[in-house]
Amino acid sequence: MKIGVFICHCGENISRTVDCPRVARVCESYPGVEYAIDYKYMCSDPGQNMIRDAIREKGLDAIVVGSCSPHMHERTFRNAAVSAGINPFLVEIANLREHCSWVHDDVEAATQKAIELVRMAIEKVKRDKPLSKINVPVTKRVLVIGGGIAGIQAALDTANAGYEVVLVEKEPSIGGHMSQLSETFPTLDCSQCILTPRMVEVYQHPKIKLLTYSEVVKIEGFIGNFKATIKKKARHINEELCSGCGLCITKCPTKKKAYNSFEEDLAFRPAVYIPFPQAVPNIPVIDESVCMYYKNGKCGMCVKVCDRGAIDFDQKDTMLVADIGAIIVATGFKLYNIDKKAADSKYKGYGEYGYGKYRDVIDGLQFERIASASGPTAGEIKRPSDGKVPKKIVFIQCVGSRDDSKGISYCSKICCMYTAKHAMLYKHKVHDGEAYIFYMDIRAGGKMYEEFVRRAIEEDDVKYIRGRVSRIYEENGKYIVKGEDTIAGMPVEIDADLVVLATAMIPQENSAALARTIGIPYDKYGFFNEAHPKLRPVESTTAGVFLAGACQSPRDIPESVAMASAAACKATILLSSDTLEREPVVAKVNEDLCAGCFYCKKVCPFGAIEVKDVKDMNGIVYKEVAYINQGVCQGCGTCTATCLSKSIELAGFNNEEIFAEIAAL
Amino acid sequence: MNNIYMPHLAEIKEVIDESPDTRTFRLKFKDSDTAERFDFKAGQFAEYSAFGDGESTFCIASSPTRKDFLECSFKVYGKVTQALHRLNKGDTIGIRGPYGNWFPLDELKGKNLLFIAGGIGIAPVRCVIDNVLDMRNEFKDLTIICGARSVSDLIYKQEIKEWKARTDIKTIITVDPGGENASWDGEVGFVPAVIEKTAPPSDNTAVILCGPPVMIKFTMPVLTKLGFKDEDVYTTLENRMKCGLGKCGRCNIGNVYVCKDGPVFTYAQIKRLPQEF
Amino acid sequence: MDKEKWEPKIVAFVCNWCTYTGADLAGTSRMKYPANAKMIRVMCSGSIDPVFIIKAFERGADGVLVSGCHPNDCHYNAGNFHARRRWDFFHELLDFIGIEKERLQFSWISASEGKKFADVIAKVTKDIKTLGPFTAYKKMNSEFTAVFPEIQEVVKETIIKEKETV
Amino acid sequence: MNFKMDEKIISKEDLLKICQDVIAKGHTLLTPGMNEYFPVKDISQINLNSSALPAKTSYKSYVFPRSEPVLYYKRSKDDVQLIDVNVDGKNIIILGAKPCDTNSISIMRHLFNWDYSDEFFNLREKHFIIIGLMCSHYDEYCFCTSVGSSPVSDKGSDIFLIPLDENNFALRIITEKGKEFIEPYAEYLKPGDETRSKQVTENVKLPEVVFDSKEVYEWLGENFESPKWEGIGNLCLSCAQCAFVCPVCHCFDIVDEDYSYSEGRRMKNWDGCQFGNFTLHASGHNPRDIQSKRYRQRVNHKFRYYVDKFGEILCTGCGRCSRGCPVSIDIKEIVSNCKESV
Amino acid sequence: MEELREYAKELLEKKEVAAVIGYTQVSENRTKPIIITDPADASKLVFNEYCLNNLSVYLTKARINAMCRTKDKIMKLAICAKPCDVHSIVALIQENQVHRNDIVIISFNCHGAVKDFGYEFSGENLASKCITCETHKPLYFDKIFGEEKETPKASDAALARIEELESMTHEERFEYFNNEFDKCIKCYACRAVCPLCYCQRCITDKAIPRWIESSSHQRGNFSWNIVRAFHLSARCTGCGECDRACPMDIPLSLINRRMAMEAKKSFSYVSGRSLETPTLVGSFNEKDSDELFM
Repeated sequence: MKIGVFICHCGENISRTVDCPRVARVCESYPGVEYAIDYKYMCSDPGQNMIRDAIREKGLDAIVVGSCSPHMHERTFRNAAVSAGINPFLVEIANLREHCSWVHDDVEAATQKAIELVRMAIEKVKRDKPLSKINVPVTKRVLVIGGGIAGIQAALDTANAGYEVVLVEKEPSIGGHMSQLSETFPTLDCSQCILTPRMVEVYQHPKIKLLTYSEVVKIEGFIGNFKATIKKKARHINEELCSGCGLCITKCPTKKKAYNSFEEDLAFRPAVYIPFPQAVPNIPVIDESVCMYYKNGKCGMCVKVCDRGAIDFDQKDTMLVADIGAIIVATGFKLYNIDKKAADSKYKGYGEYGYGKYRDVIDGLQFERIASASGPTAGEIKRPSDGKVPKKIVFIQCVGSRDDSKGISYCSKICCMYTAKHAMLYKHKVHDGEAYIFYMDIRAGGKMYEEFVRRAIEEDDVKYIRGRVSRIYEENGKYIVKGEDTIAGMPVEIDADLVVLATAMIPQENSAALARTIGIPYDKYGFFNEAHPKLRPVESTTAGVFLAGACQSPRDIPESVAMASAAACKATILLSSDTLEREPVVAKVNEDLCAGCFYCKKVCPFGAIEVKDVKDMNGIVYKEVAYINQGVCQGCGTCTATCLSKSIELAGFNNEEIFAEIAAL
Repeated sequence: MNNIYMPHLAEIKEVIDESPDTRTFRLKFKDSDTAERFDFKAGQFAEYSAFGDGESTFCIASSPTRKDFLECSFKVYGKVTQALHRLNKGDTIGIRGPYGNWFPLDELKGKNLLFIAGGIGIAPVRCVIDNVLDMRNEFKDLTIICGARSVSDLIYKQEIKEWKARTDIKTIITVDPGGENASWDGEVGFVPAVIEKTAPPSDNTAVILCGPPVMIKFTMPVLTKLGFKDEDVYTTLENRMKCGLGKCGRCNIGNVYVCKDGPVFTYAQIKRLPQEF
Repeated sequence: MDKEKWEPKIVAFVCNWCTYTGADLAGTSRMKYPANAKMIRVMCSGSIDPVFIIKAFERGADGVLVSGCHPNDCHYNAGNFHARRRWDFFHELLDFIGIEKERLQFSWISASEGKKFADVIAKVTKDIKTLGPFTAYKKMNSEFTAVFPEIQEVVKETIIKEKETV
Repeated sequence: MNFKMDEKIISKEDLLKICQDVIAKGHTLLTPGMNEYFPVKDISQINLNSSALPAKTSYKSYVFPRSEPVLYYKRSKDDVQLIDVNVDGKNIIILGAKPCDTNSISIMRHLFNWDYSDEFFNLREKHFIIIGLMCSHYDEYCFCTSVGSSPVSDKGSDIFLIPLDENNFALRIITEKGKEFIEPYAEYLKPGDETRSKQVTENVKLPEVVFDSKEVYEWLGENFESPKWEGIGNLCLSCAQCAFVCPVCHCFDIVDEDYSYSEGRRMKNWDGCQFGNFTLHASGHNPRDIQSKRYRQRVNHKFRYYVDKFGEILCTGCGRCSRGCPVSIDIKEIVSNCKESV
Repeated sequence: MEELREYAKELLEKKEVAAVIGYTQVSENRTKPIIITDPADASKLVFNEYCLNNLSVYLTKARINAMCRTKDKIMKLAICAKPCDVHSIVALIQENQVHRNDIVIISFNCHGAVKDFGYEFSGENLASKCITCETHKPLYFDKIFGEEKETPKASDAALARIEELESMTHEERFEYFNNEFDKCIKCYACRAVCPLCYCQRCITDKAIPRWIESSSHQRGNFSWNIVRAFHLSARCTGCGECDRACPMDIPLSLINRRMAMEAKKSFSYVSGRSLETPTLVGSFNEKDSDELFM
């Protein structure tokens, strides 16, 4: 095997601390190296030509390039090699810049290390096998998980591009948190007014199959070829028959049995309900936990009043299976529940603020409902405890966010803006009211955002106090907010009628479980990880799974919509070809030697490993072996290390190659 | 100390790619004394070292009558052959040998010879053919029947061309059904079928038969049918060997050590051995 | 043997996505760390077989570092979780057999932790320097080094020195 | 090689003095312990007990080491440098070798010297001085008498000891090598009394002869395809314990191992015919693919093929293989019952 | 004993099983494995304190499994297993080597087995694993024989040895184990008798790449023994067969036991005890200790 070695100076980036000509000279003396040379810029056109010419003239079988990180120019050099007739997998890169010249000062030590790095690459390339790309077919259908504004936008964009969409929403209606909002910053336009048309568009779109009150329970397969199992929870209403007249709701005798979660528990709802008047689809749900029929088998009022016979008490959860080509995850967020219902144990609550204890200490979403014209107070600002109009209101920002001691280090990003909006809305409705905002910093980066905050301060006389609140307690129907003003450098005490906490945005409940179901990584909070923070913000690291909205990190509406469109675009790019090429870095089982213990199957994060029967001459199964679906395998190699008999090899990183690298040290 | 495990060093003078997985090395001993003393007979084998990966056994493929170089051909199977395959012209390998017995050409003088080879089995046969051709007038009719899985798997294309060009040998080359290509002008069919079709005469004829076990298994009945006697069919056994010196015990079958008592056996001898090869 | 001059040989097995990229970042940020560690890139920390470490020791490594993505940050979701269990046992085994724990170290280094990478390499190098060469393992080669005296001088010297002290 | 039997008497004390001198001269003195023949550091370790069972392993590894380099190599781009190995010609004196062990070297000698001479074996053997000791104890696995040896046989010994009483041994000088060894110590030797030693040897209880090796030879020739092999093959677990503790098993493997980027050595390592990959070809074909064939090979090699080739049975009847077999397969039982139906 | 023989005979006669893997007496204080296919041979079966072998090693042997597969019928295998051997069978079932429905487990109430053949059963001659045994009754079985009896008392020498070793310095321990491993002759009897070493081709027999040096010099021995111990970590059920098989008396099960202690301490896992618990290898918990990692 004839190997060519090409050492790049990278201008002076490498050659400043690595003696490149010497590296080339020493490497030329290694067995198998036919040709070695150094050059100023290997990645430049003349540099690449040098490689091509050498391959042709010297009849090289494989090349090693000592240059920058393979993450930078591996593809460049592989392409150069391919154009000269070498398999791209017979190209190895020794990282002489990021891992050597840039991090060491001593020329001798760096040169020595560079020689060893190149030598390792030479030994690896000697054992590399030519590989070719794997072609897999693509199912032209997208699964969107989550029907908030991000999911809606992604579904519409994808469907408008001509691809089928399955939109799965766990609540009875799509709309998400945006449908709960009163008005949106910084324009103060009505949230429902801009959202509802989109929701209807989704409902009516011929390419979109809408599955509300449903959850994704299993994802199998791989990019272009997922198989999604979706649980459609029993609504106990026949969706085909229901006309959405709402008679069952008005006649239901269990008027105030359950908290209305859409109203953030500030109101009640009957056993049969639609979450909100503009719900899509406009089909009610029967809540088994409060319905009289399920309690004692009696009642059945709804059955009597429904002239279409749509009530179906016997309805069961059903499972649907769909073939999917790409997945867009848009599961959104929830608010940090400080001591409301025993907050998540990993976060420490804010007991000192009395949330859950005092009815007039509420969170941002609750205030949205109070301020909403369709809310429980019909848009009048009234406090939950006694319905009085609060004359003095305190907003506290960064409750949970940016507080390591409570378990959340990040900034929730939208609170500064919505608190300013809340204060403004309040001032617009209660003209003689006083609004105080405790803040740490005001972060109003965004088009018209800073201006919006200035307006709140300057035009609406909202009082901003820089400092933290230490304690809130009740005294004579007032809530004493004790804090400090760090600018004035003195303690502050405000007797508020209502306190609104801007609690942190955290991922939806079970986001980690969902991530595992789909097979995507997530961070320590449960937000899903993007493939690259800068260059691949809407892709997950799992091929074919894209991210949109606040499930990835705190986002406001325009960002969520932008991400959704971007994710839709990525998905349609994927679906636009009939087959797709995959990197051949996949694992393969030696079936003769496989002992069939299936530890590999247990550890495979992608479910790529299947059981294959081996039969004897009489057709009787005498052995079971592992079989790796090359389309599903992502090439992590965890199976190879787990396999006790070493019957699995990862192409491109097989054990012989790694042993050779170790031996060359 | 006379170290029987010490190989001679030889330089790879030329690398010939016979097929995608088969290679021929043309070798020259580094030490001219060794080159002079290295005497062998057709059918003998040697142990070839790729230092760092070990030794592998294959026959010497060049004729003992052509002493200026030594040739060996190998197919990439295991660790050592892979390592040998990585070597280039100018690299050094080790050779121990020659070992084993040989085709008794002296006894076969004056006879017709039928050479049958399949796959890499053509390597020992080539050694005999070249040897015989260098003393052509000592033998009568020569027939070569040579098979490969496909046209690209056919090795010694150059030599075959030379044999075909000669009028004093009958050369028949065949590839397995499905292995032919558009420009193929030889036979298509498995070796036993081709032998049956050509039906070479069996009187006063010795057969030199080398190839994969399955080919030998199906060829023997055909030869018997054509009237060949087991005693006249010479073939080689390919048991795994390590030392080549009759010591390591690996190639022991019954009371023979293939590396010393073989590798050349008549089919009659093989029939008397335990069938463990 | 001049312990001041002796430079340990360290092998680092790193995953492609986090630690290797983290090391790239350390480079891009021009952070400095000792040149002793040579990296072997694998796709995932889950694919590193303990035999690799034994092989590295056999080939004269004085220390080994294994590094991958932080838990939950694995490019392949769970490879590092499996690796964590595997290493727990292997590390415990080596310890019981009599190999100092510092000879084989582990870390989670994300793609954004260039600084951590530089620090970890510096720490491992320092630890190994404090421990000195892995003489116990290298002594197993002594018969061989007698034939090739020019290689692995260090080992020979340490063996001689040990004999003297005995 | 055999000289006229020359018998002397030596006291235990004097014998130990000789040992002391041997050690002082820097020779290796091996003596059997529970598990192995070990190099004696201090004469207090010597226990000349004729009623001990054979040690778990023989002294085979001192003449045929379990792993030894046959050459060293150093590669560079255009050249390979080979370095020969020097076998250390140190005298090894084996004191108290069991009669079932003394014979082993001479049995193996055939193999290592037919046609090609393995000097690694020969050079070591040349420096061996075997002082055998009569054996007075046997257990259910011993069968030396069935393979033509006996607990009182001095075959293979250079010097043979027979315990006369607690403190005295009859010392027979068997070979020239033995004579040369003992000559400097002539002062310790008292005139022998052959009647006394004869009385001792005649009183030794011999293990029963359980098979006739000729019959076994015949049977093996005729029963290559016997269903018996299948039965044993099912029980046998394919380890090579039997081969590795056997004093005469001699199969080996040759492998290269690198020690650094360019240097390495070629090793000759013990191998066992019971391993599945012993005969495995690189192509995947395996002539002895199942355990029954491998066990058949082992028995045939010992009792038939080796006899054909070299005229001796490749077995000394020490019973080590059976004593150590994890599944209690007893080779003596197998060959002695060979004629019985399955 | 008679009941056992009757039962085995019945299984064979009714052709429910292709073979019964059991023990037969060789001499007074010694038994050996026997594979019975003929009902008439059932009378050779025994069960007593001298039944030392862990017969579950035979369950993964291809030739024995082949006996169960005839053209028209697939039969089961019956196996005599002490309660501790059942642990190995559980591990094999978990590792997909055996299916519970394909075997008939004949087990016994057990009060210990001998350490060495050839000597009377007593507290002195009690197998190491029996000293700390907690399962005198099998956890899984199809048929059980024997009466419950008291196990002789003996001190746990192995544990004491582990503790002693742990109190040594690393250098001392390395020296100790290196000397022990140096004795290894690579006969692989430890591998052959281990029920969990069922690989078709062991890692040590692989040449491309050469995972473990096949030479039995110090380095090769060291690697082999580490890898053997590692591959059995969290899998070994502690049957102690490796110790018994080793002709060189290397303390193999001592290391296995130490690793089992680690499994128990860090993961509360004991191998081969339950068919329901997932195996430790091949599973993970996000909450596993992160202590090792910088």
